[in-house]
Amino acid sequence: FEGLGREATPDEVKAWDIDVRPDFKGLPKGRGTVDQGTTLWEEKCESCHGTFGESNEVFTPLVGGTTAEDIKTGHVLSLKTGSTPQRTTFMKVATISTLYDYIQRAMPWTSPKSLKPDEVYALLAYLLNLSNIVPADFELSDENIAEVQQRMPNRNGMTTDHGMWPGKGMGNGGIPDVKNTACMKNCKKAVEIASALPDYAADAHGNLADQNRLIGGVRGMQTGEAHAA
Amino acid sequence: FEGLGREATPDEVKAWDIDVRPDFKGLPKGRGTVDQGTTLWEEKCESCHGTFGESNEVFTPLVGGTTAEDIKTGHVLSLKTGSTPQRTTFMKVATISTLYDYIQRAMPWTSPKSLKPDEVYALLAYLLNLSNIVPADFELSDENIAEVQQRMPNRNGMTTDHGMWPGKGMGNGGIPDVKNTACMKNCKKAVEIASALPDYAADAHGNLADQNRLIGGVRGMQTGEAHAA
Amino acid sequence: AAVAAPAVAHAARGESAILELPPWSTSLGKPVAANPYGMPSKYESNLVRRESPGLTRVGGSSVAFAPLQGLFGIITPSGLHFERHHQGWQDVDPGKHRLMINGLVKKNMVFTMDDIMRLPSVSRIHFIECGANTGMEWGNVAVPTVQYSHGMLSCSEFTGVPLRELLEYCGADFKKGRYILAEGADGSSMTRTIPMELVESGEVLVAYGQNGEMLRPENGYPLRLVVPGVQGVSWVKWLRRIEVGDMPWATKDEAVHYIDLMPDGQHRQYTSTQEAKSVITSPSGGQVLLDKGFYNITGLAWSGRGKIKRVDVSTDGGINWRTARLETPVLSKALTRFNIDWNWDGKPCILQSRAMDETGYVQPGYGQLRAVRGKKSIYHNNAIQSWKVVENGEVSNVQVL
Amino acid sequence: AAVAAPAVAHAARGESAILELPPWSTSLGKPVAANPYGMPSKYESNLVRRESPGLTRVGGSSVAFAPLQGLFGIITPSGLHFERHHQGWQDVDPGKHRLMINGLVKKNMVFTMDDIMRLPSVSRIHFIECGANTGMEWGNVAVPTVQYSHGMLSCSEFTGVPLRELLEYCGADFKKGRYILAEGADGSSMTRTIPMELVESGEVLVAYGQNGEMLRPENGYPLRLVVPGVQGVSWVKWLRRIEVGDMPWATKDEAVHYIDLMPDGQHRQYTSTQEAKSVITSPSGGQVLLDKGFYNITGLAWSGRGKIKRVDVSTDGGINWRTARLETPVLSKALTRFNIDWNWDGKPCILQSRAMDETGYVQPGYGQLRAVRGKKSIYHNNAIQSWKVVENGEVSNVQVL
Ligand code: HEC
Ligand code: HEC
Ligand SMILES: [Ca+2]
Ligand SMILES: [Ca+2]
Ligand SMILES: [Ca+2]
Ligand SMILES: [Ca+2]
Ligand SMILES: [Ca+2]
Ligand SMILES: [Ca+2]
Ligand SMILES: [Co+2]
Ligand SMILES: [Co+2]
Repeated sequence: FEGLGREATPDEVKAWDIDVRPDFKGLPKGRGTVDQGTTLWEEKCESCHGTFGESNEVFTPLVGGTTAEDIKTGHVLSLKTGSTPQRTTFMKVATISTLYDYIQRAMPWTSPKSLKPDEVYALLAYLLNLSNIVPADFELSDENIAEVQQRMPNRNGMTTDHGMWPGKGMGNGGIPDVKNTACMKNCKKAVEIASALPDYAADAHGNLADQNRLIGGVRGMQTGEAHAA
Repeated sequence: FEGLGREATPDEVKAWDIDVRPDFKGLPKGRGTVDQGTTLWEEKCESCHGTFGESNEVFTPLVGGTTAEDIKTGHVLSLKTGSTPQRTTFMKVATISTLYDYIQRAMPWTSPKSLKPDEVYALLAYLLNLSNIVPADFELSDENIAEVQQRMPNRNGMTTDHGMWPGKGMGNGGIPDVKNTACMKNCKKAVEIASALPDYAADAHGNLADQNRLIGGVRGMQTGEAHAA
Repeated sequence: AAVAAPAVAHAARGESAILELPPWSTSLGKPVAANPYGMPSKYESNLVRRESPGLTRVGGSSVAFAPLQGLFGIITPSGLHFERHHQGWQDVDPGKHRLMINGLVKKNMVFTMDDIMRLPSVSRIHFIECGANTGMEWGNVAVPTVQYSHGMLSCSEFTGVPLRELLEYCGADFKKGRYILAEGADGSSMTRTIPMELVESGEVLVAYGQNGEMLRPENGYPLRLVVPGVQGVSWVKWLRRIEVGDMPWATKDEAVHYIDLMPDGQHRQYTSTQEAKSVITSPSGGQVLLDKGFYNITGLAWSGRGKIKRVDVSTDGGINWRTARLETPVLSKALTRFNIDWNWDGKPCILQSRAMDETGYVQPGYGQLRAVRGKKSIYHNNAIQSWKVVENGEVSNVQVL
Repeated sequence: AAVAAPAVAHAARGESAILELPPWSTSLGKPVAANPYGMPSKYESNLVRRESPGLTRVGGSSVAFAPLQGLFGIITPSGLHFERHHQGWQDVDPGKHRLMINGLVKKNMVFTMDDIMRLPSVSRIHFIECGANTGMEWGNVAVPTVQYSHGMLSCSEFTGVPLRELLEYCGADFKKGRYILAEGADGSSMTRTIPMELVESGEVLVAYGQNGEMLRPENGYPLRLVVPGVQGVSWVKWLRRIEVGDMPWATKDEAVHYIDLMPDGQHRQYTSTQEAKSVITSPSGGQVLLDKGFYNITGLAWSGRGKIKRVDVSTDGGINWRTARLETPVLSKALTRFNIDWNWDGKPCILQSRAMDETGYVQPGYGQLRAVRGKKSIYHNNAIQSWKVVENGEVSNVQVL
């Protein structure tokens, strides 16, 4: 492709190649304490995520739903029992690199990529402490992050044993887990309705008459305020 | 298609089925003189087409370029010799029904379908007289229109002997008149350029730089005022 | 009675819509290029993208659903393409936009849009479906219409450069580098891991064109990844970087979201393929049939594993099925439009469609799907959709086992 | 020199477009559904429909050309679809619109849009080309860009009802009634004769859908005829009536216009088929190549007689040819996108494309075409288009014999 593209300079690669992998490739050097994190959190994060990462106002809660036992097993038990109504970030995330990468790349939401490495370490330390993964006097750094990984509550909670990875590197090679057959006649005895739309759900989406064309073989139903009236 | 469509009433068909065919099927009864046509023309048509149907301001001229000889032969000779710079309507039209149909359906341009049958006859009489097809004291009617057809200057000027009618009713059944071969190597000795874009034509279409995307492997040329400046 | 008489006489003569010529038949219309870039008729304003109230809390990390209930064919009008952003959408200056390729390559490289648009170009029609499409319905019926139940689905003709060409040009190590990372230029700089096998197949495109023009800003202008058959989140928008690597990245949107919760408490990670699915788009939930009689049942079918082979339709809740007509073209990893005749006798009934793809996979029912995956997956709900019709013609969303 | 130093140092480190993160990477973007009906990026405003100055005298009877120079793939964005009106365009109220079928039928019938949209529906991708496309160039080169030379061309996915179904339903007399008249509801009430053979083939549609949504007002909302392979004027817009008859109608636009003047002074009447044709859309007239090196030559090919079989491209004015890649899908009577690699060495050259359709017909050169039809046809100019490239990269319109 004569004349097309050019070699990237090392500084350019550095400016954009910010990803951090589970094996910590890409992780910047640095360190930050829970205390430093607390200050930063109050300044830059609290308004959206709540003082303890518990807010459900702007996004689902970051923290909560994990136990000391989970930290031991690496499986968040409430995912199985269903005892927690909502899944928090810490209930799901298996890899601490994910959080470092994401905070550095995207947070705070309104000024992404504004945090320095030490700040990201401090904020992550704060969140780890909220989740009781590290103590209050902890300093997180590139040197000890791999150890903390060993305490992530859901670190064993992921499986790639499925047929939905379109490559060979993981999964079962594409074999579907659910099967149906193309039966054409008398396929079952009766029709069992498992769930139907509650009336409030129809009305919660505004007037459906205004969401359908004014011509054609059908019209939209009168719902929402139109229905109430 | 159970439940779909309904029978049209006779009045409905009458309201919309206004077409007039070359065999005069669809032609309304009525009559109108050249004199009546003159008055109507001045009132309703002149402003766009000129007093004598000669105007080139709003559309190409309706009248002109036909001769007494053409009326005899039914072939407009200047179409062959190229002696007339522009083709007028009367130079081209072979079927008088076409004009009746079109004036009734679409003219005057700003209030189509407003003319009564007698008015269409009168206006057509006026245009026929301008073209020397009928005399100044002529009255055109559904009764004599077939005779006037026999004097249309280009009545023999149409052919359907071609391969571009996608049906069997006319034409040669689809055989192309122009042939090329898919030669791949050394197909000719030299490249003969027959015509190239005159500079004024490039500049007459505004600044081409503003008519092309700002990215991609190409840009638009600076032309028009941008080029002159 | 005297007052009513003229109206009756009129009715016998016919409809005023015909007898009194409408204004558009008796006037001069608007000139060409009155709208240099045209828009739909004013009578079509009901068909727009909409959010589902309560689904998300902020518009910058949310979904706008495509109004499938009123769409035809397989091409989604770009103005109605569904939206899903994680940090809002940006109208990126294409003159300043760059694509970097780094990692396990001989030469880290940078391309301008000028460079990319000079490279060998291909055009292909593919569907894009968010992995979370129909996600609100894993547990129960939750939303009234097909816009909200299936509207994170669109299909476009994409134009761009096969990523394979670019990687070969940069001297990628295809032996070690079995994964690539795609990264966006927006605030979220969305990142997803893509298997190299898909890139090698030539199907993955670095695309700039959508339905004949450039991508829309909401869909990643000026550059996005096209990963046919794979959930939308991997089709990274505002694409700024591709890295070749030897392991998956476990980015936020493949380690915290877009993971499927199984009944045993484990999450399936890297579920990417969108399995065969279909839905009747009309008649559908929230619509009312005008009358009994003849209808055309129409809908969409698609599979992330290739072409649609067949679509069957049931009007009795899945006891009996008839095979629908498929419209052309039927393309791999593209939407396929199906249609089938139906005479509604005015009695209650339940409409369903069931897709089969070229691998022989048959779209499952809710019972079958939940038996394996429970009710909490959020992602990849491809169950058979049911629309219940009652006597007054109202159609509503139900789930049939 | 001291002043210049920082810039140099900077250049060595890299480009500011990368080193200084752009605003779209460091900010929150706009929410979903900010535009419920989306529009192209503000950076795309150069790509709009345009009139050719001097071609017509009034905008209500004129042409707006599609900007082919910047389009990709085969689908024309509906907002850029070419326009040709004879009495302006109208935004017809679809609730009041009616379709009448009369003539040689058992029952004259009237259909509402509700009726029509309940009938069996099909979706198909077809090109539409005005018979006058490239008409300005019969005699000489007249216009600078492919927008004006070939822009009365578009391609969409149309959805509608096969006219055959409607005629059968009305009890049409297919034996006597070998012609139909299609009539519009606009001021001009455009009328054209269509052969019954095309209707019987099932290809002719009474269409309401275009690229997934309803037809645009400029393209006949809410109903138009789709007559694949046939010139645009027959695709009657704002369709209000179909009459079945036993002879052609010789309407104004088939007896005074859309007739082709031959050298012997005779006009060919009822020339309707659009014969195989192609054009390179980029690089094309009025464009400037940025530099020498690699380019993707891209263009469109189409035939009113079926599928495109092959497209050859020459860069030496037609002495030698190479076969281009065809993008999928290749459909009957639809545009086909072709692409071919090209390394520009910086020397003058002439680019051409030549289409071949499935009947074996090969697109002719100007010499061949004029030898038979002269220079005054106006309609149906399907000659091979030539673009001349000079050293400074400027591309211009020339005609090669
Ligand atoms: C203005 C609001 C706002 C502020 C301030 C903000 N966040 Fe967020 N945060 C969000 C939103 C919204 C999301 C979800 C983004 C998405 O959908 O991808 C999010 C997501 C996250 C996530 C990922 C959660 C998950 O489960 O996906 C983390 C971790 C996070 N924020 C940490 C932080 C930190 C640390 C800060 C401060 C430095 C911060 N946030 C500041 C709004 C905010
Ligand atoms: C406001 C302008 C205007 C007025 C008034 C007007 N016309 Fe026209 N006329 C046009 C235009 C523009 C066309 C071309 C329409 C088209 O492109 O289909 C036309 C076309 C025609 C044609 C067909 C010419 C051809 O070669 O296609 C005839 C015949 C005609 N007019 C007759 C009349 C008559 C008779 C009247 C008065 C009753 C009339 N016109 C009033 C603007 C006008
Ligand atoms: Ca990296
Ligand atoms: Ca209700
Ligand atoms: Ca008639
Ligand atoms: Ca110039
Ligand atoms: Ca490298
Ligand atoms: Ca009849
Ligand atoms: Co998504
Ligand atoms: Co035309």
